[in-house]
Amino acid sequence: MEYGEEGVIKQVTQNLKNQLMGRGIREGKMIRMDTKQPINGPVVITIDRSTTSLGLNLAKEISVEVKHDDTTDGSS
Amino acid sequence: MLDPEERWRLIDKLARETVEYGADRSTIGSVLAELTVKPLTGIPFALAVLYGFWGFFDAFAGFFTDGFFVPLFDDHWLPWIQNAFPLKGSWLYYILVGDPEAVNSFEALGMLTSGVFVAIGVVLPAIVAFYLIITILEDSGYMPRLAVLVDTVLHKIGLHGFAVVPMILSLGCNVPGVASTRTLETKKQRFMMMILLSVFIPCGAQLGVMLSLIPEFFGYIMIYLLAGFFVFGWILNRLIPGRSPEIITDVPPLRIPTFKNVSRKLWVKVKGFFTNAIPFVLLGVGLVNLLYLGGVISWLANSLEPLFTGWFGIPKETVAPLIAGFLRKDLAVAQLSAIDMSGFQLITSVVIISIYFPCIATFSMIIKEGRNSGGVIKVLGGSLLTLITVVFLWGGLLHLIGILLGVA
Amino acid sequence: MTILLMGHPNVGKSAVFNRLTGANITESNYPGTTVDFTEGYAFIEGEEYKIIDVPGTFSTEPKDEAEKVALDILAEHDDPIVIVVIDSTKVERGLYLAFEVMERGYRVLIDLNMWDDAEKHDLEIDVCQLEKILGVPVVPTVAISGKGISTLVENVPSASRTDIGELREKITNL
Amino acid sequence: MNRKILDTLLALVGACTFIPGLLEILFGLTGETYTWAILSFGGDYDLWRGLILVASGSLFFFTINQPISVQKRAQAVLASAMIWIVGGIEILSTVLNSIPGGEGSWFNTTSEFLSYYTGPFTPSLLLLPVSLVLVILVSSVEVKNDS
Repeated sequence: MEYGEEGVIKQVTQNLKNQLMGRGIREGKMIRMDTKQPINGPVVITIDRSTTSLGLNLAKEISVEVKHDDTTDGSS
Repeated sequence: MLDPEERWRLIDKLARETVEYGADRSTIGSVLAELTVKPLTGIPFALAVLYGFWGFFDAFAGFFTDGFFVPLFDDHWLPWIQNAFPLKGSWLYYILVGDPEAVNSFEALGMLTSGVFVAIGVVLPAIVAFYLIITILEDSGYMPRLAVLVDTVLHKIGLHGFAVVPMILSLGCNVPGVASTRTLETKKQRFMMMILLSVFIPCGAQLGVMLSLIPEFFGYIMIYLLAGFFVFGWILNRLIPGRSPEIITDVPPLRIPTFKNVSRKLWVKVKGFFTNAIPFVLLGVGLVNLLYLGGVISWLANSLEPLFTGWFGIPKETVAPLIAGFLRKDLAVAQLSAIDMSGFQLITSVVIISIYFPCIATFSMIIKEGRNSGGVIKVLGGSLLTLITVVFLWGGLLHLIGILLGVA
Repeated sequence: MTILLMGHPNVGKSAVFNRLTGANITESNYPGTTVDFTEGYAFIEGEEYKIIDVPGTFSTEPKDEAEKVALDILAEHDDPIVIVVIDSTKVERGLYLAFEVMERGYRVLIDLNMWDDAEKHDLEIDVCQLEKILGVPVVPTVAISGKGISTLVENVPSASRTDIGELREKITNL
Repeated sequence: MNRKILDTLLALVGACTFIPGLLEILFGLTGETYTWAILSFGGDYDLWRGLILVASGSLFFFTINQPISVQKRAQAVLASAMIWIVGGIEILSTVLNSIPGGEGSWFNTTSEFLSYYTGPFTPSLLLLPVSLVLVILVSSVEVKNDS
């Protein structure tokens, strides 16, 4: 998923689910990538108007269906 | 108990019934909130914030310490207690009052003179200034942004974006820096941070003396120390077992902090510091005096001499300031500048003063906080081991660089 | 009687705490941990309550030391009243925690804090209906300015337990 | 006020921030001090002040040519905030330096106290009121096509 993009969360790994359930990061939610820090730094995402920052490797455990004009890409 | 999936299902349904979202308009606040966490705009702004932090500390602590506490202690308290305290010449006088001839409170070295002066006159204003800014940064919601911005670099050495707090604090005084390592997540991170801080981050008093006595070398010394911070951070990260989890943090909206909340938090923090840390500082001063009286320190000075001249390439006279550095690093730097040596030797000895041992107050704090980071023995043993390695390698390396450059 | 203030970090929990308590507050270290928490006292309808500002937590399934402490504090008090402080602009997340606390059978009072932010974002929350469905008092507040705090205090004695099975049915039938 | 005037102002303030910033970096690196009229360069940490001013000036330039929007406003506010931090610290340290008396007395005499406020001043201090006015202007301009 690239900077500035929006999408719908398709899947969250169980490991991450355990850590993030209380923060509202869950499947079926709209997600927006706010920023990505350079050289593999953490990413900043917004879900339900709450903004969270995650280490890049953690963020990779969320797969997102990116909302383009044609919805196809499903990478993280 | 419900399982999380079902809980969310119910909540989503409930929210659909009771909550109605308007259009998500961007306000100046929300755009600012975004700009401060984007690298391109956020990093320059973070620089400004850090400058403000440092500038405020400098002005505030300088105002109280140099403006009022130094004259108060040097001109009134010190001469009074030197005369008023009975038993001049006894060991008790030496421990509590120190040198009867001393004309400033830094050099008297007694518990009631230097000890009280350092605790109240130097550390307290610094603590108030630092906690004030930290509280404002926390309450405004800026702190997590700063943490996110620096996480990129700090995670490479196994630390966390939030490790930036102890780092900044330590530049003022290592004591609150060590105290604030408790905000880090794992034992490994706390342990690493304590060691790196106390070894490589020079404190405010020391920075001040360095700037006024040897401004021409200041930059080199700082670069060498900072390089050490990251090199040894990287090494420690490989060596120490334990997790260094990736950052997960909320980035809350920016808010204007209220006076009442800030002042209340500040009061609670300062009160806690008073009761927890200040007794340690006083006890530390007393302990060093006992060691002096027992001849331990002069014995150390003599036996360490060959090491200094051989391995580090600095004159043997530096041993005395190094011992003093255990109590006050700024004092040690000041004493060094009076010794006749080459510029490079001066750089080397200042670097060694910085890294060779945390000052007694910091040391006491490490013992105190060590309990929470894997036990005092482990932390103390670990830090001593690391310290010795660091001093040998990093100090020796500097000597080697000097030889290669042909200046040592 | 003990009142526990629980909620996510950054929901203005300590502002609520400051509004509720008097001058006699202490910050202490939770034994055996690096986590600090704050305690204070308040008189509500002639009765003295001990109020604890529990460290910020996202869920009652602890993920880190602070959350573990939060859970320990919750467990070690005998039938406390739990005020769940929620950021009004992030109701869902807050309710998740509130549900978890209610499922554990505690007496709960929900504080929809930062209500002014919600208004600024054109967010409308039907407090009455929320109250009716959840079966616990729900009070909107703006702790920074003190708005709604007196209503919150009045509602402390009416904090109540909710049967989670019933709640599930109610919501499913909505 | 229309966008052209506003952009001209932004460019002007941007330049007035950027150029002194560059000079401060220069003086910070050489360690010299230099005074011109009521402007002074150099002193402790001048390099850092310079870096911040340059960044702030760049951000002002960046806002030019954007349609008037919340984005543009926020960027101008952020750029100004950087000036305010540097300038504010300057004011604070001047005030705090002027009060204690040093040798012999607790407080300064009135004349010595006042001598702290006659300048010369650093660029950020002089820019502070300018950027304050600018922010008020930017905020007062009506936002068209808010999205």
